[in-house]
Amino acid sequence: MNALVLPVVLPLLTAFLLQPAGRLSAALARWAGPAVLLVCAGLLVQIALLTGGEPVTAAIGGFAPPVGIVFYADALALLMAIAVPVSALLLWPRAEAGEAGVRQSALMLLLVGSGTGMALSGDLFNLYVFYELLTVASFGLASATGTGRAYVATVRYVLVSGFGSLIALAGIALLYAQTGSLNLAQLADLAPERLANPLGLAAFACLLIGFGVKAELFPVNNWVPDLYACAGKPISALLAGVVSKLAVLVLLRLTVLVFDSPEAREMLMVLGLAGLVTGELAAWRARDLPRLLAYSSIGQLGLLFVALSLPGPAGLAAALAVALHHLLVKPALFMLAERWHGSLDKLAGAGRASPLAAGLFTLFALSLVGVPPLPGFWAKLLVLLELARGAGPFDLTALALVLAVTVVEAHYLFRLVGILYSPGEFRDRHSPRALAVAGLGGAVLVAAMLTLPAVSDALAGLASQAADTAAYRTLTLGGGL
Amino acid sequence: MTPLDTLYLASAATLAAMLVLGDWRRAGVLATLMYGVQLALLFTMQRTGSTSFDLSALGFELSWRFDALSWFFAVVTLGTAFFASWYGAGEWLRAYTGRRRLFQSALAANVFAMLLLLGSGDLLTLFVGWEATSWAGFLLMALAGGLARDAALRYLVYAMAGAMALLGALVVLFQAGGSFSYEAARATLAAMAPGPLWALIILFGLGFGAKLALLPLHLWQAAAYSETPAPGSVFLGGVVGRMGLFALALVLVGLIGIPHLQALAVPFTFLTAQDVVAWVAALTVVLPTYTALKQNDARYLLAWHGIGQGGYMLLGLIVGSALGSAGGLLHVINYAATQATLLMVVFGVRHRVGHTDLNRLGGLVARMPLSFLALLLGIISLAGLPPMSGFVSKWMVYSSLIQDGRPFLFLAAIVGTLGTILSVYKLIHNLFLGQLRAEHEQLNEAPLSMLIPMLATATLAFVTGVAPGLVLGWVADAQAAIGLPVIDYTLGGIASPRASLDMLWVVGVMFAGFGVGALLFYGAGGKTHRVHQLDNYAGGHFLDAGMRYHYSDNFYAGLMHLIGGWYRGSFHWLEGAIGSGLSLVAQGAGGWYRAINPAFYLLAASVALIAWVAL
Amino acid sequence: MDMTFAPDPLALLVIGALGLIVVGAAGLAFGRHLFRLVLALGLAEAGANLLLVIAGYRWDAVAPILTGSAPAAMVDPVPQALVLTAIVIGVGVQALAVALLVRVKLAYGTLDLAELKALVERDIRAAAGIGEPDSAQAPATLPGPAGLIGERP
Amino acid sequence: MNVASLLVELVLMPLVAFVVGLAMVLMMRRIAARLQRRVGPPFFQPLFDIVKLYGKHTQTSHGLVHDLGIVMAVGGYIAAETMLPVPGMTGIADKGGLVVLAYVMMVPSLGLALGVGQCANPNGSIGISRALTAMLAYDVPFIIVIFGVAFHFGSSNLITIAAAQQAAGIAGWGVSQMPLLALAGLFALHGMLGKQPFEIYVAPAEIATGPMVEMSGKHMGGLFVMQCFQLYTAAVLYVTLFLGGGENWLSFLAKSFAVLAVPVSLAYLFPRYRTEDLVRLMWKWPTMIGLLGLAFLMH
Repeated sequence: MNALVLPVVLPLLTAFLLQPAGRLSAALARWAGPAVLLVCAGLLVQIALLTGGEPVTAAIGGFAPPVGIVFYADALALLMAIAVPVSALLLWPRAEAGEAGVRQSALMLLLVGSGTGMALSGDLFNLYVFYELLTVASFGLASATGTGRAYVATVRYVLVSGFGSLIALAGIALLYAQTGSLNLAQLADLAPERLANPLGLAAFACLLIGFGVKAELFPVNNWVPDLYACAGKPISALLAGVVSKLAVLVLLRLTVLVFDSPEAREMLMVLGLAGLVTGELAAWRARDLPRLLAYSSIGQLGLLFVALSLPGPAGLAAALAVALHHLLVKPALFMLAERWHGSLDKLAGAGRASPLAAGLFTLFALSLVGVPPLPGFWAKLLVLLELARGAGPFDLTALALVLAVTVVEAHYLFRLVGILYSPGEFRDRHSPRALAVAGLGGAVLVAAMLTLPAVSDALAGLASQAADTAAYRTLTLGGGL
Repeated sequence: MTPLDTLYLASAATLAAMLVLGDWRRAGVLATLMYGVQLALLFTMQRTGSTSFDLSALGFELSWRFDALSWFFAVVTLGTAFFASWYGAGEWLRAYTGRRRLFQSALAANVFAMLLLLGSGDLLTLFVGWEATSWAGFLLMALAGGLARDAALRYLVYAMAGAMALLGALVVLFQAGGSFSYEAARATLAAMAPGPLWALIILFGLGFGAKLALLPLHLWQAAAYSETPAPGSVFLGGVVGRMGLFALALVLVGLIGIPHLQALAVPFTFLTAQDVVAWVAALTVVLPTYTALKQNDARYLLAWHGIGQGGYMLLGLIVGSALGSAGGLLHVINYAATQATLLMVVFGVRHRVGHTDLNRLGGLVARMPLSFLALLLGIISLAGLPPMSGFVSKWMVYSSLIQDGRPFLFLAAIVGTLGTILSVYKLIHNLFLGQLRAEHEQLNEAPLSMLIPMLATATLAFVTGVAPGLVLGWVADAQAAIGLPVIDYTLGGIASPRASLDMLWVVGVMFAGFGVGALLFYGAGGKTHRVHQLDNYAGGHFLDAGMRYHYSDNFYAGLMHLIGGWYRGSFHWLEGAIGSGLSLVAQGAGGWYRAINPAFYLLAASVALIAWVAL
Repeated sequence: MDMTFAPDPLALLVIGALGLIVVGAAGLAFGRHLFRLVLALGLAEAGANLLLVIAGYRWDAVAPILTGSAPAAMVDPVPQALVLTAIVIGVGVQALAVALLVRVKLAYGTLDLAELKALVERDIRAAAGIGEPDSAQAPATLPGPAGLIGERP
Repeated sequence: MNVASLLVELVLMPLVAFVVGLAMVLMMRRIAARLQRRVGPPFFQPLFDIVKLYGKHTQTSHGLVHDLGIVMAVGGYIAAETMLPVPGMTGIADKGGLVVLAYVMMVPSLGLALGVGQCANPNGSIGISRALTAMLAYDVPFIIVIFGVAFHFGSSNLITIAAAQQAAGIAGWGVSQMPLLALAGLFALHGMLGKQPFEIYVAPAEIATGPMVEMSGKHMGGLFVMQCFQLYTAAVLYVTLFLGGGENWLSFLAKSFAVLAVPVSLAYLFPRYRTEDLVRLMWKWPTMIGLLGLAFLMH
């Protein structure tokens, strides 16, 4: 199944060819990117249809694993891989004339290629490389607005993620020293005997911190608020929405396959809780919408890590539910923040100026808070049920914190809803594209609510497949199709 | 299709109709009719139970059904909605400047959500209904904007805190019993160790208590209810808080059971869980009632009383005897009629005058005599004096406390009633008695569309006072539904050797007494000469209309001189302290993200740690 | 570890690599000048790369070059390949960082982190139309429940 | 009991109460006079007062509520009398009981308060404010007493309470069984009557400040009638609760008059209490005594 490689290679290739192509024809440079993304998305969908959700692998260059690099595509990986080009298409930067536009398109393609690679790759070092590539692309995109504060925010982002990468590299080194392999499947084989020691845990901590930078994991998330406040909103949406989920996917694979120990889970939960509490509380005090959303995103991802720390397929299902919900809601909210960027108090009257946007915001807010029967509620319920199943003092503390923080979340979100609907002077309206993206998010949300039984079945399938380490190992090490 | 399905369909249809037709001039009339239809459907339904649809989501079964307890609360809900909607259907709606469609839809959504809550057939459905009710309530409270929005937001904080406590309790219960069904929960709770059971009781108490506005979760209610547009306020004040009582009855009494509560001791004391709940209820009776005494806005005064009256209901219910629990439940329906009447009158005054400031009104009795009559009946009922229905339910609560041998709770209950008498007199005096302001001299009686419902609910409160047996049957069925001892009742009240009450005779004799009194007054002696309302002297001086001599502000100056110092605002202080504490932590959290490079400090520490582990 | 000091070269190298990372991290934590931070990052990266090389190194082996003769014990080639990649990535990121520093210097005229922080904060606030942050001494304006209305006086 | 005899009782009981109440008023005034070295009014003076007030030429009414207040005040007490068992007659005492009676007794106060409020005289309103405050004061010990008695006899039915005492003789009387509660009850009863030294809220001596400020003619007459009932009700209630109720009319009346006469004679020696002082007093001594009595009773 070497078609699996195309969605990674095509965008990368196009990215490098775009600069020369731009010299030839402006239209070509402008439309090549979206076209390639469409093709990639189509390819991935076709693969998904062909395999029917069954996992497949592809060994790159014909080298069989564990020596060669391997791609592993189960339903979850494919879903994430599809999400990357689709999100990028929806959030494609507004066309700028000339060099800058071409550069941005190239960076977007780079981001998509490496992102898809991250979703599919089954080799840790390969993941690391894609991760770095994606990071570099996101640096360029984040600073694309060209304002001084965007540069400063990006520098901060560069420093944090640079440091994160080297910690991850150190973790990889530790891992390699212990096992002599970086293939996830082989690591999974070796983990019980070689990694069930403090050194293994240290390696996990390093990897957690390294990949946690993108996943907005506490404590390496303090680049988030400034960057989201300064970067263009589509870029923020992309980073908060799909890119953070890719990093989460890596961590998910690592916890499920390699570091399936209580200590590792505990570490994940503590960091997740710290992010949840600090993020939501900071959002409570935020005074402008982009930063409010940034903080709230940190909080949501904290919840995601708490969910990720829960053992078993049920815990995995909870984590996936939270992740997919966030993937859907956060970009839509960031698109709404595109025009609602000022002080919160100045948004009074926005509800009258653009009723659709305000209605969508309210819908997303309700779902984020977790009001039944919206999907956000069911996601939260799954997490809470799994926490209650653990029933240790640690789990119950986490349970209490998650619940308490929800109250704070409801307060700041609905304080804002109240402001939106109160009479005021705010007259800015949204661009049709922002509204369309947000509307699409809302429509999917409502559709998921209406087809809840089907969605929940699909979710359970995804989770059980992702939790099935035996299948991963046999399939990957047993050679490709 | 079961009768309950039909009812839900009718309720959903009302909501849909209001969403579509809410801006229509006659939308209020339509809504009233549709609530009437729902009420009629409810009455055609079997009281002891009906089932409705089931759903399945994520492997959880959600089911809806009615039992006698649901039916009882549904009657109160729909009845209040019917009268509140009628009240707002005519002239009030024409004068309403807000968004009509939104308002009508919010009211319909509230009713629908509450019916869903009442019909919940398992704990998960209960939570779904609970959240739906909370958010529908938030919508209704917030839609007026301004002050109402702030009050609603405050409500939201309390409601969400309550809902989250509830959710926590539910997931813990689910993991202990493996199911959300009532039967499983009952079995799990019966077998549970005291520690976890206490935790669950506290969580449930917080969850449901927030809506019932039990102390110390009561601060939100007065403002939130008062600032809502008139029919909404009537509806909220009359019935919404009672959903908390419904849920408490369902869980504390129905699932855990009074005997279990009695057996559950507070460690290191001689108190039991039942005592704790009863004392929370008793404090909820006393403290808010005396806060009401200090209010200067008629709506706030009534809303604060609403909090206190909720305490009576819980107090009666938790006593657990046939008499007490019947009294508590009966008070739900009596109080709904009473509070609806009172709020309708007060909002009627607001409709005519434009405000409800107790210091800027007075002497309206001659201008709005029928409103006065309705208010009079209402305050007699609220204060719990015969012959109104409020007396009957309170009498049952008092008697059960005597029989149970609980002197301090009894004292608290009666001190609450005395405070109510004081403050309702202030209400009627400052509104309707005393000096008529010159600017109100040409005031008209409230419009007919508002008068009829207020007189109707007042009549209901009177009739159920004279013949409580008319509704005690519902109460008895509701008692049976949650496993309480069932009250033995007659048409006139209670016949028992320990405490009997026959309101037919009591009221009959009272009215005979009034008749004789009237005969004595009007039939004998010289002819009275009626002076004009503004023809007044005091201390030998003629008081002209330009002089403000209405004794209204700080009405109980003497009492306040004595107890004024006891109003310390401790609950406000507590709320503020929690808010500030959280704010401080939040500032710290925000500081973490705003600081220059704190992540590196932490990371440097973690690298050192990893290095140490590795070596 | 036993307490007698027998200089195990591998342990020394590991300590050295970790030491580089720690020194770099300390630089990142305490530095105030952006360029110094970038340098510290480079230092720490060198440490991480060294760690990776050590992970596959064997003292008694030859370089992993296939010469056709019978393969002697070879050094594990994979880490070395990885390190090459990592170094390339590191250089790229550092170049990008320095390029960004130039832009920052052009925009704000300084590379001092504290000053930049204040300038950026002011900038964001100005763009959003928000006033100065609340003083901790003024809880009345806080957006929490503390600032909400009470019952009417 | 058949309906006819019940109806006769319902008519007779208020009538008897009125006549006895007139005599009680007379007695109180005579006692006051004797203590002040005066002769005191003649036997029929209370009746003459009422007739005079009714017959006055100038009858000023401030409106319907003003009149209805008086009607409620009188009517409420008429109803209350039928719930108080007297020798040979029980009326509807078995259909109400102690708690009902206590609340029916508040209806006249409410009527009076409404009537005064309608007069639009600020001094009248101040009087009501004081009266209600006083009610809050004396009702606290009063309800402690009610609770104690009802708990002790296991019923709030006055007939049962009286019968239980009569069956057990003097040793079984409330006053022997619960002396502390009886003492507290006496305090509360006296506060309820609004006589010296607790008469500030009635303010009979200062026409211009108090509930009576706008009352004249028939209104005043009605209140006079109410006062007769009030004295009777309070005395008989106390007798029923603590002094064995009425075995026969002779002992019943003797006990009732004594209940009023003894404390009134003592109370005249004290100066008048201000409202706040009244509250303070009532919440301190009688309440503490009552609670102590309850503690003894329940353990």
